[in-house]
Amino acid sequence: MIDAPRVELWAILPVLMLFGGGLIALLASGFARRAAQAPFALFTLAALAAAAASALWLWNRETTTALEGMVSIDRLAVVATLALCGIGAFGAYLGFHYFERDDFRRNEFYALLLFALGGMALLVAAADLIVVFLAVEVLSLALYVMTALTFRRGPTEAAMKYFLLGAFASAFLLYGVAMSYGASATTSVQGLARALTGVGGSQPLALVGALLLVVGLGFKVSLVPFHMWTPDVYQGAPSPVTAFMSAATKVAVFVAMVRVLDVAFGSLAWDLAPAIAVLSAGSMILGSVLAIAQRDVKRMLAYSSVAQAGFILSSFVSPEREGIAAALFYLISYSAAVVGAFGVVMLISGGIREQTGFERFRGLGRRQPVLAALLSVFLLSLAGIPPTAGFVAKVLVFGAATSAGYWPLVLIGALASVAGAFFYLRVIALMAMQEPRGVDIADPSPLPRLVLAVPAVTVVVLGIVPGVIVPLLQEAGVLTW
Amino acid sequence: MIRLPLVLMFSALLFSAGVYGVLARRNAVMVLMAIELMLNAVNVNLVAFSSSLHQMSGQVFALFIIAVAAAEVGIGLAIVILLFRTRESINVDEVNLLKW
Amino acid sequence: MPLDNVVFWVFAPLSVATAIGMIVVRNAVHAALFLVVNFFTIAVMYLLLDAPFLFAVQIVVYAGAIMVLFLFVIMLLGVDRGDAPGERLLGQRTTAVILAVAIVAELATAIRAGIGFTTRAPGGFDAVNPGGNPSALADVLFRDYFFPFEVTSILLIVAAVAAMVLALRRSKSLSQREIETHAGDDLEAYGLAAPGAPGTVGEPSR
Amino acid sequence: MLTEYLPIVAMAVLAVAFGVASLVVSRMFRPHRPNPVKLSPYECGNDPVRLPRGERFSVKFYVVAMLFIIFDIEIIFLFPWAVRFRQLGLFGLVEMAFFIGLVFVAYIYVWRAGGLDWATSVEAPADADLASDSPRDPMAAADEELAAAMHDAEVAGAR
Repeated sequence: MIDAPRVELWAILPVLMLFGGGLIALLASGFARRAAQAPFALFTLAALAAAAASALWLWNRETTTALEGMVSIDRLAVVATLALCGIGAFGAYLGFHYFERDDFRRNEFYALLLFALGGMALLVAAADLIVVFLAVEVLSLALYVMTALTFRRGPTEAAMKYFLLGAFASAFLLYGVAMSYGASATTSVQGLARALTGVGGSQPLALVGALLLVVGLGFKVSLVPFHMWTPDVYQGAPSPVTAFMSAATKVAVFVAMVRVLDVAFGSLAWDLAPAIAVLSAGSMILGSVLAIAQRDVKRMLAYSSVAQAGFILSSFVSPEREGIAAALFYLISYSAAVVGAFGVVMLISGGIREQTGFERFRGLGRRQPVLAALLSVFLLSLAGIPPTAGFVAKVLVFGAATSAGYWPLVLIGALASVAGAFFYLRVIALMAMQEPRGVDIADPSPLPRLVLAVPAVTVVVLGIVPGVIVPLLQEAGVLTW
Repeated sequence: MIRLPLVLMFSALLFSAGVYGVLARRNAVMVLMAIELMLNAVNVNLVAFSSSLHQMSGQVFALFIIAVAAAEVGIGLAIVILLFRTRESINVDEVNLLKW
Repeated sequence: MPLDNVVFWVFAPLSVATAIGMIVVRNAVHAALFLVVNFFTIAVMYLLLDAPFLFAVQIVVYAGAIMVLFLFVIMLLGVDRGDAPGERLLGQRTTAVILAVAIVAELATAIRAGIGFTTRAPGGFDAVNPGGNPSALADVLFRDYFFPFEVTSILLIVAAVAAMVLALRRSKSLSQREIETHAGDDLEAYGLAAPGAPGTVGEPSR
Repeated sequence: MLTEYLPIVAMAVLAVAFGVASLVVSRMFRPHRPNPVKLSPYECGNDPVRLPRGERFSVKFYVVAMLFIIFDIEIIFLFPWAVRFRQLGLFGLVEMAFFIGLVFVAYIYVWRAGGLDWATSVEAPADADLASDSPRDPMAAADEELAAAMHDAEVAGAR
């Protein structure tokens, strides 16, 4: 009898909570075909709370790998899972409000949201390239279906484009994993690191494998040469799905990139850094420039998220602890701002048939002062203006890049953020100084405004007092697996 | 036995044929077929490495890829059918409601 | 052994030819049939690389199930009238060719440089396949990779949800209130409301 | 090593040869006089079911094909498990029980979501009631929606 492997289920407790929640929500949506959405939303929030609690419990577990080396338990995964649960909670509430307003009943939305989050929580804790691939597939498939959930023409096209380019990216990701498997005879991140440092591994194959992995994951976080799908999908998808997708996918995939690039291909860091710097610079410049030319807020936010991905990637050129902590801080502040911004856009755009052109935001300050104020805070943070967390994030990221000696990248980043500030402030000016036109179809209900105040407060508090979480992130930056 | 680089070159050729297929074709179903071709090229690559390294994990991974590809095709074609319902055509170029 | 090389040099060009055929041919059904032949040639490749179980799986899953789905959708949507000839994007084909050739070149150099460490040809598999391929596969699959195996079931569940949510009969999927309050151009696609019906919101959305 | 597969190759060649031969021989000797009645799709005598624009047959065939793939993949994983069932022991049993249990959840959901309901024909969409909020009889809901839509059209026409 072959001895049974040790199964440490406690190691992936958050993932089990999320997948379990997803299964229950799925069965409930199967049996209660016409039930009201409120219990589903509440159950989703409960599952997210349970996952966050179990992630916190993992904080002071000793760092190791579990389940035959497939999953790793470390503080990086815990911080990322907490951020994902936060984003998921907002995604669930915004989705509930969005579907409730037009009484468009799709209870499977909550099951899909939980499955996507489970895939992301697994991705941030993955210690084996096979688990990375499967987690990326689970989260992507769930997101494709969520994008097409309202069957209107826009969302269906967005889902089609997202699917085609997502599958294309997965094929590249796979080819990269196959090459690195060939180079090191193992798919585990730790084994790869050991093989590449020793004589056994074959450097050229591993380098191609790493580049193909960066291409595959670059598609998912919409870095420049692979960002073509982003504006169409962010504009086409329903706003709550866009809010959840833009924030959560970036957190999950960037944390996976940290693990893959810093640990698995650590020894190749010297060869990979120039490629990463080029990708980051390209994303920063093109993202900001293209965003200026937009007449639709969602499309502008899509291009701005391409630029933000560039900023986050610029911290990857320094693989030490400080670079990872800067990336984590940037991810948290970016997620809070972008989820809030898309939430406000959803409230303004008038339900399922969304109109998010600039005319919709003209003179918003007069008609919806609260929404205009909230959106201004989020846009200020995305632009990186001092009182908000976006500014601190940019400082940290550029600090990490300069300490790694990539000061030209920082220069490009500074120029890009100045250009970026222009199109963010233009929207704020549009809301404040102009006269409103057309009928006001903004959503009057007070509860969403309260809910969206939470990310606004986080963004401001993190901006003024970043010391609250920076030391924790420093600890999370220590990577052994 | 066949030499490993030959098989790797063969799968590289298939992979690039798939890449060309995805970029050049305009019919959504044909793009999906090209993606399947790329996944098959990766499978051949993995099995070749598994055979040359005398390990089974390459073949196990290829099995997972086949399972994932099947689920992915199912969802892709469901979206294609939905697209056809709302737009009468699945020509990827005509899907430009959200253009620039 | 000459037999393996002979089989390889027969099936490898055949599968590359069918792959290119699939991409070039106009009619979708012909492309699908090319792909089926390609799947069979790749299945033979697995036989050559000592993976008989994958040979069977490839035929059962790819040629048996996935291609059925492809042909079904082609027939369902009648897309077999073929592609509109001519090019929409400027230089779409040329850039695609350049990209494909670049990838082949890059991979070729990497393979040429990288294969230094395994100079010997892929050896026999009897050392690793004691009880035959499936049982050796089972030992590794259900012992070392048991966790990804369970995650695959989650993937199948998401696929089932997708099939139910997206593909199940959807002609009247819009809720009743939606028809009354948001009668707009989207609804014409469903042939439910005449254009310009009451309740269109403020200014036209397009 | 490949020689052991020769019988399979021989059988495959024979099968293909038989198929092709029968087609060729019948093509050579059968009369060729097509007429519209013969060319219309045969549906056990009654005239073909009218379908929404552009689609040749109902999509529920696609749903069945999709479900077939999902459970086909499940079978594929069962093959190696069954071969090594004895050696995998209790751990293998529990592991496969989880896998089968999870895919069974998918099956229950599909059953409840109406994926397997074959009886309801295309014209009376079983899920019309899914989307409408009032939990009334599905048939009534479908007619009401149609009536509401027609009413909209007349009002628009009258204006």
